[in-house]
Amino acid sequence: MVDRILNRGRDAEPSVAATPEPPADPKAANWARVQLARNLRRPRTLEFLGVIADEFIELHGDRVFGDDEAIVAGFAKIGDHRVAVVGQQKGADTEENLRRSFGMPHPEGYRKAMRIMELAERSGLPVVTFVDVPGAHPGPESEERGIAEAIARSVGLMTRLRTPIVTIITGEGGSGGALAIAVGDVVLALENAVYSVISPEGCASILWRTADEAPTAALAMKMSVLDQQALGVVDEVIAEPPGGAHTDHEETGLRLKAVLLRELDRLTAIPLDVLVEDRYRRYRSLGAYAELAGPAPTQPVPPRPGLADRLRGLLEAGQRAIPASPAGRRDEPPAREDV
Amino acid sequence: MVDRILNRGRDAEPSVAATPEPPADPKAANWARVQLARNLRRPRTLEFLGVIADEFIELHGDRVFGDDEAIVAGFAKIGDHRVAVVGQQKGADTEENLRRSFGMPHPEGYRKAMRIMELAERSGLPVVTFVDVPGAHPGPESEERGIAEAIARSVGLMTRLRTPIVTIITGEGGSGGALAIAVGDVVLALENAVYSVISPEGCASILWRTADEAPTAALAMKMSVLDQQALGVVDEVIAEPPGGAHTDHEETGLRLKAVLLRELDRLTAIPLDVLVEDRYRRYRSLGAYAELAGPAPTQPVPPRPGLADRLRGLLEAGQRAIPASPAGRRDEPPAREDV
Amino acid sequence: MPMKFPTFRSRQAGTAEKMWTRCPSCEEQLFNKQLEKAMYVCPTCGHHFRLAAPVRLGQLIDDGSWEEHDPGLVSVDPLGFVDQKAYPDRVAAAQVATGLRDAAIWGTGRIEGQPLAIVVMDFAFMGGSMGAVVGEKVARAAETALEERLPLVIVSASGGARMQEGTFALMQLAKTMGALERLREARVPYISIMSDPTTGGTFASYAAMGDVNLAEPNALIGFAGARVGAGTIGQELPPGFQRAEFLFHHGFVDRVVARPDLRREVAQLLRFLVPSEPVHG
Amino acid sequence: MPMKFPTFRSRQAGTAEKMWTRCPSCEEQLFNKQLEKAMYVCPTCGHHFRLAAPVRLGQLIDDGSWEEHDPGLVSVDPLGFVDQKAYPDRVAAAQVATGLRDAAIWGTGRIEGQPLAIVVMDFAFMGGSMGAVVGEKVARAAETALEERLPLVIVSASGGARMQEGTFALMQLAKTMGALERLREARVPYISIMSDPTTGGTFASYAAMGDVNLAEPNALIGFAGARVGAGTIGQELPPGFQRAEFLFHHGFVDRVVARPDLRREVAQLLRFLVPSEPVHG
Ligand SMILES: [Zn+2]
Ligand SMILES: [Zn+2]
Repeated sequence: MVDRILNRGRDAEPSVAATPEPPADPKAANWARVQLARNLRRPRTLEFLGVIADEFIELHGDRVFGDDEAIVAGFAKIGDHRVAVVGQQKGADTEENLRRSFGMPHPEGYRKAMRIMELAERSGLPVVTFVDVPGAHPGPESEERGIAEAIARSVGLMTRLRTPIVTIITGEGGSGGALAIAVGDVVLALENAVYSVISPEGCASILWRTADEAPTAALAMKMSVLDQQALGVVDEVIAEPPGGAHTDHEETGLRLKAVLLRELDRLTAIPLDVLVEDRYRRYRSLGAYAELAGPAPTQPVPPRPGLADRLRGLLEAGQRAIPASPAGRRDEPPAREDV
Repeated sequence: MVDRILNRGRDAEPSVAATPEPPADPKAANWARVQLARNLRRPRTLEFLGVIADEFIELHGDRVFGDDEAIVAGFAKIGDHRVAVVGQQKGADTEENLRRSFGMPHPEGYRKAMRIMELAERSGLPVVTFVDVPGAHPGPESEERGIAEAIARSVGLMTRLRTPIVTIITGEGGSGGALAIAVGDVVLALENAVYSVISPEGCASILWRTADEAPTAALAMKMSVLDQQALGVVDEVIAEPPGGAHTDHEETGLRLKAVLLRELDRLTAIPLDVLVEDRYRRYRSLGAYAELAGPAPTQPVPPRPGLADRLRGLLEAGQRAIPASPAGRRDEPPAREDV
Repeated sequence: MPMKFPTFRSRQAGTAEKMWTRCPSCEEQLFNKQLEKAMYVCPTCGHHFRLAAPVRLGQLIDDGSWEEHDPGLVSVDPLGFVDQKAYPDRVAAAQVATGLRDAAIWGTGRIEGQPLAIVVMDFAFMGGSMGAVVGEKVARAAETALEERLPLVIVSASGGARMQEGTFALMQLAKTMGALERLREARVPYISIMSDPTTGGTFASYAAMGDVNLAEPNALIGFAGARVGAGTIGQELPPGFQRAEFLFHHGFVDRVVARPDLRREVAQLLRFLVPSEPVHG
Repeated sequence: MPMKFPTFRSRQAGTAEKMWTRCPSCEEQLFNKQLEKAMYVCPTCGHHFRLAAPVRLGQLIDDGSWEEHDPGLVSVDPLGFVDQKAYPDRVAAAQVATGLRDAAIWGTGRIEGQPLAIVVMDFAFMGGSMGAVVGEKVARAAETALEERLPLVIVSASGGARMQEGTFALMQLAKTMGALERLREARVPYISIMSDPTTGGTFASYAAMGDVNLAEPNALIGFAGARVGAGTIGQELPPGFQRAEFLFHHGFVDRVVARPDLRREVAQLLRFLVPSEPVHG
């Protein structure tokens, strides 16, 4: 298995095509990062393991429906640490990409991840997750088999898992499909990775009414991990080799490994009760709001119907009860993110 | 819902066709019971609830794949007891029978049952199960979606569930498909119910090479619940009205209700630690074996291959390594039960 | 950076004379008074209209039992987000239009005498989108429910996470699920009620995870936008895709409940879910 | 009612001159010595022959580390079961043919130096059927593993529950699962290895429930008999139905492991599954 990984690593050695220098204009520079994050030759979980792991044994199956190859999971020995690994995997070629649904997990992938994380908890193994998920698979079967339930359950499990969790955003961190394997005690990121609540194309098509404004949306969402670090969503950014991670898997992996081992040393020394409470606090405190004094502006709650003569309130409410047309309803801006 | 149940109850009022007196010959008498247990007008979970429950609210879905209508689950108020109910349901007509797969649960049914039992544990509700399962659904999708895993998991859950469990074998208790909802602190049974490790037809076709010997197999397996009570697998048998349960749902339900309430009163007074330990012991002690003194007859374990010159042992083992032909392999008597 | 406090105008201003509403499903013209008496369910075709949060509360809880908590929570603009409109302007407009400070309100009340903590979302406020305020209210509701061992009910009506707050909005999935997991471990029951629509990150967090999941008939419930689902994958969508009955069929909704039955069913479920005496662990 | 102690004849009696075995898959005639060196995997087509329990142990555990437990457990005849043959006669014949007292043996040993409790089933003993003795041995192995915090490995080779013991055989599902659930709660790891065949009640209890499930290539693994699956339902069976690779594809097997790799992989898994220091709960 390790051999295979190493081969994969070699398959994806630096390409002759050098990456362009990031332009000066902030929007263009930011968009250039998005392109680097999406580079097809960027290392994924198995490529990283090929560089940083001395041992890896993959485990398969969700014990319910199937085995989703968009998510790889198993046990690895990294330095002196035995850990459980969960990460996304794209293909090195089209055939493999189809097998791995282009790295977009189905519910089975998240259910496999949960099974391995629970096993890690029982075995006292820290969990390391590699996140490069453009989004959960958006197909009908994905919805039929409960993609939202799987994401919610996995996020919930990770908030309470009684073992250290190190999450590394290595490429695209897209929406709930990424967060489902990205709730950690510490969130690391590679320099050119991105993290956002919705794809810039999706955001642009909803808020700007055209996907062409994706670079504008990407900048507005501050999706570069350097911006995310400033916001506290990402804890540490790991510098990539010049030209980007895809140009040197080995060097990228070694830089990542150094930070990962340091964090594993640190986290495994923390008592579990403290660790899990700190993790809860970390996510409990993310997000910004203000708190005003004074009475609630909320209108009085009308009594339940059947009790008579409160026409005024009823009329007011009546106005509010008019839904958008079914057509418009699907994407009333600014209502929703997509995968 | 309760209304609907009551209607179902009425649908199945005594039929004009009186049931034949059970013959004297033990094999025929035993077989007559099997026929009564399989009577199409026999009450199922919803019919029983219509008679014994003051309230019932059904819950649906396994949160993974679907909702299996061969299993009904929900909350019921029976006497002064609020309980969770899990039970099998057949149809009152062909359309409903198809919808409910003729009472043969798929994995989704057992996963729904587990979800409701875990919810009952969290809410401090006792669990009551109604068992009339000829077997788990034997179709390919059932295997594809893990019928064996679902049965094993459900059996395991019931052995440790921290709330009282009363199981009632009301009709056919067939194999693992029945046991998956039949692990209880107390196992009650209706007089004409049957309980077996395999259907008599399946047993006969394997051991007697013809399904025609089903009545012989039924007697040999001691599948009547009176025999099962003697073996300690069933704790108490509830007398049915003359002619069988199908002739009088109301009377059958009332007799069942009296015993059920008595057991709920008794079990809810037992501390949970004691209850769960007693349940473990109950199943830990089922089964008969002898223990001989003296050395193991087992031949010495041969060393791992690669170490040379132990031809004799190798030859011996070699003889043993010859498999049956793939054809014969499927049912080498007396190897296996079927669903 | 707290926002300037908006001045609230009555919702009826300039609309007082409008007495009729057209059903988007059967096109029937309905007298608002009659519609309200019918709990905003079309008497002709059964279409369930979307509800203002106060109206939803009025339909669910006992008269006079409502006490709102944390009414002062308001959104800020952490990213300085501007699309065709500045985020603060969108918020202010929504506040004026709805009389709410954000897309959810939470408080304590009673249903058929049983105390509970309840969160109600309002789709009219920026599509019921979940930002830090909605996440904070859900988390505080869950934490209060745990402390006081009150059952929790959340009525969802939301298009998902609020894009204008970027990953902060996404992080609300972890914030709310963390609080709900603690509630579950403490064996305090939680009922999720999904109304039209419940999609995206809202469905992929607390809405999907009730001990019991209820949904209103024909409510749109899904994760990915149908355009995405069909578009990017180019598959045909199954009939009734992402509707309440579809979710029920696939095992993710316990019961599809018509609005007139909702209060009674929630009350009945609470009588089973709330342990009479503390469960001896 | 203990049975009369059978006299054991050597397995090779009357077969000593037989030096060749025909591969049922590729029909190749294989020299037994060569076959054994190849761990009873056909060098030509990779067919995995069924193994005698002692041979399986010899392939898996460290030389000289095996210590059998509870060798004295033997089946009795609780139902007085007689089909075309009396149950006690079938047992006695199986004992003579296999040199085992029943379809499973259990004990303690080491794999690459790591101590473990291990149960090995033998299909040659009445189709590896699970009666009270097999259930008792699995339960004692699990209880010992819990007390001594030894990882548990079970190698299944079984057609399912033993019909001749009726519901007592069925109850072994609950007996074994009860013990395994306690093992799981105590965080002692359990690896299930499924060899050809693992079906019926054996698959529907401990075999399906490993923390890690391994299976040998092309092993028959399923619950219902294929005849039943096809026959009673009248559906066509998917390709590879109920084979190890089919179970892997459907998410119920972690790895399909060729026999020569099995010992190494189990040892590797144990190094991850066995907590180095006790997990602070
Ligand atoms: Zn209408
Ligand atoms: Zn061969």
